[in-house]
Amino acid sequence: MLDVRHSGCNKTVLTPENAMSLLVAQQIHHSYGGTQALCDVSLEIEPGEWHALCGENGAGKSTLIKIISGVEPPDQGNVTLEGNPLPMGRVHAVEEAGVVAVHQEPVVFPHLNAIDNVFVGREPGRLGGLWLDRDSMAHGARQVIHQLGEDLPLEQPVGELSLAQRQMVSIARALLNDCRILILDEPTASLSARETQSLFRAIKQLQARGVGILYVSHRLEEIFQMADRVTVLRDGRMVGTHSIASIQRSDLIQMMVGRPLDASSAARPLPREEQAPTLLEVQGLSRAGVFDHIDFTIQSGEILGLSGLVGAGRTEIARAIFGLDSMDTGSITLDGQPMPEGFQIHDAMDRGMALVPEDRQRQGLILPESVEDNLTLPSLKAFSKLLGLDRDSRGKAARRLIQRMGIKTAKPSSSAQSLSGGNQQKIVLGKWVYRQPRLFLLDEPTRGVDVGAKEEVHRMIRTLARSGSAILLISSDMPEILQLSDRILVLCQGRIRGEVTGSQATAEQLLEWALPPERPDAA
Amino acid sequence: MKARLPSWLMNPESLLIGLGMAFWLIMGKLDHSFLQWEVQQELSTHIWETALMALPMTLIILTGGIDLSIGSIMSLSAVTAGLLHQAGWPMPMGCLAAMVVGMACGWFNGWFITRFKVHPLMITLASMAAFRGIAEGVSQARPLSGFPESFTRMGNDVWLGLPIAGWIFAGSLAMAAWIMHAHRLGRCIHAIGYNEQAARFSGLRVDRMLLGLYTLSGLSAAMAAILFMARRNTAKADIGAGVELGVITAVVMGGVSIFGGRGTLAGVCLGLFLIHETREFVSWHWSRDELNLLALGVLLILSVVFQQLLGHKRAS
Amino acid sequence: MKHCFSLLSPPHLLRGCLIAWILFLSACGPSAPSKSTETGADNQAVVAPKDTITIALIPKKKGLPYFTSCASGAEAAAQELGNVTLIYDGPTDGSPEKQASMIEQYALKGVDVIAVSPNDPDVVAPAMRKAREKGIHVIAWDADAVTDARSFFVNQSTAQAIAYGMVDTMVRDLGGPEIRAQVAIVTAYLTAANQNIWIEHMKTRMADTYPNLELVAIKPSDEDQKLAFKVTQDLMKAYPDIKGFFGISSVSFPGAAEAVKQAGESGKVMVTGLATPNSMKAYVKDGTVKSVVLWNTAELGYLTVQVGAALAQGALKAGETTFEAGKLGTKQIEGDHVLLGDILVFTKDNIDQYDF
Amino acid sequence: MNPSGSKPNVQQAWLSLLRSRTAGLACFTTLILVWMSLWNPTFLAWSNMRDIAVAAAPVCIISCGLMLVLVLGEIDISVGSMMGVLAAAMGAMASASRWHLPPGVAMVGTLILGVCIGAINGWLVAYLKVPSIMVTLGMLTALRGVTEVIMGGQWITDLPPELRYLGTGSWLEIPICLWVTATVVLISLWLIHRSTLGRRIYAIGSHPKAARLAGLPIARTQCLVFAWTGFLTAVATLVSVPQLSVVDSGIGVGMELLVVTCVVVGGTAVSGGIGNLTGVLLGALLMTMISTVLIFMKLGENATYWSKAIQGLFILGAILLEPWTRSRKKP
Repeated sequence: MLDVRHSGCNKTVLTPENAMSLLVAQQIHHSYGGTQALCDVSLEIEPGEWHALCGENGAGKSTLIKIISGVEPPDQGNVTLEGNPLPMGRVHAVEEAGVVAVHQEPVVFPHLNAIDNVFVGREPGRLGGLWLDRDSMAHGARQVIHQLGEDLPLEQPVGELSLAQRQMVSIARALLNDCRILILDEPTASLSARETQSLFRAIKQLQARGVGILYVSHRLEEIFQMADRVTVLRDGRMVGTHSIASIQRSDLIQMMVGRPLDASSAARPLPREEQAPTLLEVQGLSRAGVFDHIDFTIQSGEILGLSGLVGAGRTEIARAIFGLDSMDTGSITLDGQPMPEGFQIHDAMDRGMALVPEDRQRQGLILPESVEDNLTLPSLKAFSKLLGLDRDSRGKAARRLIQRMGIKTAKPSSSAQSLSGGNQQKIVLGKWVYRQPRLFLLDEPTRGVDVGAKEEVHRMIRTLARSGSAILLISSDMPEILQLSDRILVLCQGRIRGEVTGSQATAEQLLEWALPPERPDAA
Repeated sequence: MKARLPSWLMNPESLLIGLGMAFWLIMGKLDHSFLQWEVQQELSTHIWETALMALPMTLIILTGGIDLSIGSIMSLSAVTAGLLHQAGWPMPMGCLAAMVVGMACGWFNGWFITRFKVHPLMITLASMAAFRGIAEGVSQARPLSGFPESFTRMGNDVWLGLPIAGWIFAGSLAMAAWIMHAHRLGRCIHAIGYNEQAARFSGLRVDRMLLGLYTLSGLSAAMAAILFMARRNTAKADIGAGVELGVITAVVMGGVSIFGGRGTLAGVCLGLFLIHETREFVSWHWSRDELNLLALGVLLILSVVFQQLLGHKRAS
Repeated sequence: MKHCFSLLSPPHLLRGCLIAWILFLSACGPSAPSKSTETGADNQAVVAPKDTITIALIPKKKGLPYFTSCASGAEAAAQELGNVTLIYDGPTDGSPEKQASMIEQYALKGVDVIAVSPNDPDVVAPAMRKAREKGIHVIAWDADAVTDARSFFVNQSTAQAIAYGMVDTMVRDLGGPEIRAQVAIVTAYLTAANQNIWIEHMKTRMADTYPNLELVAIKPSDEDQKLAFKVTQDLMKAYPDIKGFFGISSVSFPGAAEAVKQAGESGKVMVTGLATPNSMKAYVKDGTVKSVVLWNTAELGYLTVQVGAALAQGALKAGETTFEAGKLGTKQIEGDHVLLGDILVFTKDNIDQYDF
Repeated sequence: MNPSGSKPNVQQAWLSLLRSRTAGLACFTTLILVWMSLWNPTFLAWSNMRDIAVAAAPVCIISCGLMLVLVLGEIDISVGSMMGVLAAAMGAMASASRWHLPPGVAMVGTLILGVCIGAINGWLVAYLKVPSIMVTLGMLTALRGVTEVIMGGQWITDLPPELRYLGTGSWLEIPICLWVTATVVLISLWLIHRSTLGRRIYAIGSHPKAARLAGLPIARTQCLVFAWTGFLTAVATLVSVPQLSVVDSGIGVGMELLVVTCVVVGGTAVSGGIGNLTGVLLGALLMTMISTVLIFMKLGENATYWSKAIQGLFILGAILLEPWTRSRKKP
């Protein structure tokens, strides 16, 4: 019966294994408006296979996942599960059939608690669904979260949990169903190393039960560690599917980017020789329950890495230095001058600070506005004249910035949301570059950015440091922090656990410092 | 998708212009006397106050906020001016005091909104009742009239073909247009409306700007109150009742997104124009006030539905 | 600088405006010849009496049965006279500002007579004066306007007479001037101009003539029957000795009566006020309300149209003392008040004879 | 999962309850009741309590629906005018001088009409994607016009006794309208806490984008909630309008603002996802109680003119109650 069905769609080259494939997506075409997002993409996943999906941002990974999981119907093509066609464009029916997706952005409802979140849309009910079975919901949720090896407060609104915990809830939601195919779109982007490991353990268990995994990640080391096969997309087209054992890291990158990467970029920083003047001095910075007695200095031209688990207080420290949040005690001295009591963002900006926030879309950009508007937003005052904005010089400045940052955009007036993640990140960086700040606070500057753009951002950070700016780099991406930092501080539960010069740091050392000493995860 | 209309035809402004044209055609066919200049000039006196308040309301809605209390601020300012006039103050000083009171009320709204981070809808819903109540209390609900003729002339005189109130609106419009298009504040207002958090992260002084906008809204309500007093020669605690609905209707009809960010002053002017012409024409031609309510409601819904359909086509 | 202006008018807007202007001209175009004849007709109206007279009858609030019954009388008069076109329209929400706008519209439209029942004399006065300057006959009916803003007032009853009438009725219902009693007023809005004038006169009447009546509260019902009902309920409990309620708007009267009835105080607590007989029939019959004071509303509308038509035709001039009002016979004129005459008191015995 | 943590969790729950707006409102209400009973003990009399409850009944009923609309992240400001139309339609259907339908038919007709108007609102919002504030703003105006057209300048003064019984009758000494309100509240409690639909409403309001990815039927839910609000408005009309003998054309004017105020004072977030029925009911009770309290305080005549200001400040206080304590907690 299976064979009969398959023989009908003989267009793609079927290897003998295909007949046994769990999920087959064939010749998917999809376009948004005028732009072709996917063109003739085919994919198959075998039972118990860990199948990685790679590609730069905008390559069509998320679109493919949306189509397979039923969020959107494709323009053309079909998806079959064990030979049975999946209902297209109907999330609920697709989930019933056993294909469940964890989307990049955690699908959680902040005002509901973890139990409701896990069950929403498929609540167990008595009396034909008229009476929710609260007890079995609580039981089921507890079980599935336990399966993930996590400990979550189940009754608390999920919005009050940390980003990682929310991601866990979202994954638990997917695991709840007795699924055949589990799709994970960058599930580890906001997870710490330890949480990543427990997630992987849970996935391994599923794999052992014969569940097929479709896995999207920018972290190539994860792919090489875990995956069986990898499919690479570029510009909405298939580049190819390969067994992970048969390819090298550099091959994979080249397939994704379409060109070989600059080898020198992977080089470790040289130890800094000359002693530059101290630019920022932070002393005794504390806020109850968030961070405690933080002391450090940064010199001009230095890149200081701030490492640690998500929720260790890294972002909060950066926000406090930038004047976004208040602090209980502590002093911040910039260039020998202490910041005034209760200073605001604009004070910090006027003294030459800049913050690239962790959430690009929500905090960094005004998405519907144009590239030009976004690039010039913090420096509008500089273009203000008596009779209003000087549009000529503003436009000129924007064009210069676009060129300098290498932002790929059709024209300065196209909206920021039409750009890829990497280019968006370049805007967020670029809007500060114009002000020529002396201190950059970079919070996850390459999160969700594809390999090529990541390199460019790294190069830019180095250039900025070379030109004399101090940089505080917060990142969960271990290779990134090791590559870039002159010196690394490791935070754990709001305290500085250790400090090491960049050239001597090792990933193992950083991780050890980052993990809480005794009880895990004191949330 | 095949025959795509040019982009300048696919925006709310063009739709409103189209609707306006259709209206004029219908009006011209049904009752051409309505389109005479003198008639239009005189009837225009009914819209200037609403129009004046619609300008800051546009800016506020663009930032994602709303101000329901303008009608009540109108009454409180008017009562202030009226009482001070009775107490022997010269009229200009009374008006000045009214404007100060209006600004104070607006500032009060803005302060609560920025200080406590409460949704503007909630604060202005409460202050709407409070301000009118205070106006009723201080005036003991009495009418205050008998203003000097030099003052009431302001409400009735025509200068260069436009009533004084029209010139005041035109001046305010020019200023608002300058702010929105030529000044950096305009960029900031759009930015706040689209994404307040990102605006804060970009170092914009969001709270200060909101405070300013709500104060401006209070000021415009006070100015509207003064124009009303001049036109109708009376000040009382019940003036401006329900005016906020008219203002908001005009603004949203003009294509300003109630969620903030998107919208233009040109659209709002067209919205004001369309509402004004509809209201006046329906009672001019059919003389049935209940039809007026029906027509306005249906017009609002239809225009928003059309805008939505157009917007949808553009997006997909 | 140049950018300021170029941006005030985005290109698409310019194009649109151009098209709009052309269409506007085309809409005006065909009307050009007929426009001149129209204005000619308008001039005629001012200069000499003409065949058809247009009368705009503006009530305080459209949709009230009281005014609807007035309008039916007015319609009868218009049909009787034959050459009168009657326009009956007013604000449905009773807004004085809207009423003033309507007066301005009718003045522009060039009607011959505007008859206004001002909801707030101060607010509508400027509009009425403007209409008079245009040569339109402006009269007040039902409630008086500012004196110099109208030529005649068709007076069914002055504010003072209405107020005194209500107080007198209350005293009579309570059992005479000797009886000590607490009373309360349930008004429309605290800012309602007509009601406030009545309240002033009622206070004077109570202070001067009936010192035994104690006015304990004046409460607004915001033109909401439900609120009038609730306020009356609360007042009865807060002031257990209260003996009488004045419901001085058309919704506060039935609201107050219902509250008294549901409290089981019918006959013990008196309710009086102004209302049309239909809405009060039930209460009059069960004894909650002993008497309802009103006038013949249809005749009021009838007389108003008669006066308007006579003014427009030049048959009525200032200074006359009598007026021939069709089937109503001769009516007195005192100063500039055309008097309707008799007030009607509806009681259990006669209320079934009226249906309005 | 956390056996040792169950006790602190309970404690924490209590603490957060005490800090919540609902608790604040309850304290506020109790305070007023105690204070008024000292001022004038008759305030606590059963008859007064009953009358306050009866006055609050329609507000409570509509609030039950509007709260869900707000939780969904939408708003409905047309309920006042809807009530006007429904009252007029009910009167016209039942009145002997108009259509003279049997009272039962008039009742069912009113309910159906309510559902229909609500469904139109919902359809425009859900399927044509028009922002709800604009749809209902338009409806607010248009339906008022329709009311006037139906009324035609005449009020309805002859409601049949069967309909009047809905408003004035009582069963076991408790007015019918309170029984109806209790039923509506029970149904709403079930809807919110124990039904799939309720979970969906909260989920959609909490994060619409996530709801789309989770495959929740967003449009259908929106439509349903608006229709439900329409239905409840019709129920409120049926139990409150026949309390009076006259159906006038001004019924429900300003109701939308009152109900929105109650729902918002009750702690429902304007941005969706949060809403607590107890808080909303307390809010409705509090808002209807103010006018009675002001009358029982026997303020002098001059103070009468200040009553609206007092009401306004009262609302302001109730709204700021929670954010104020929240901001004080921060250093």
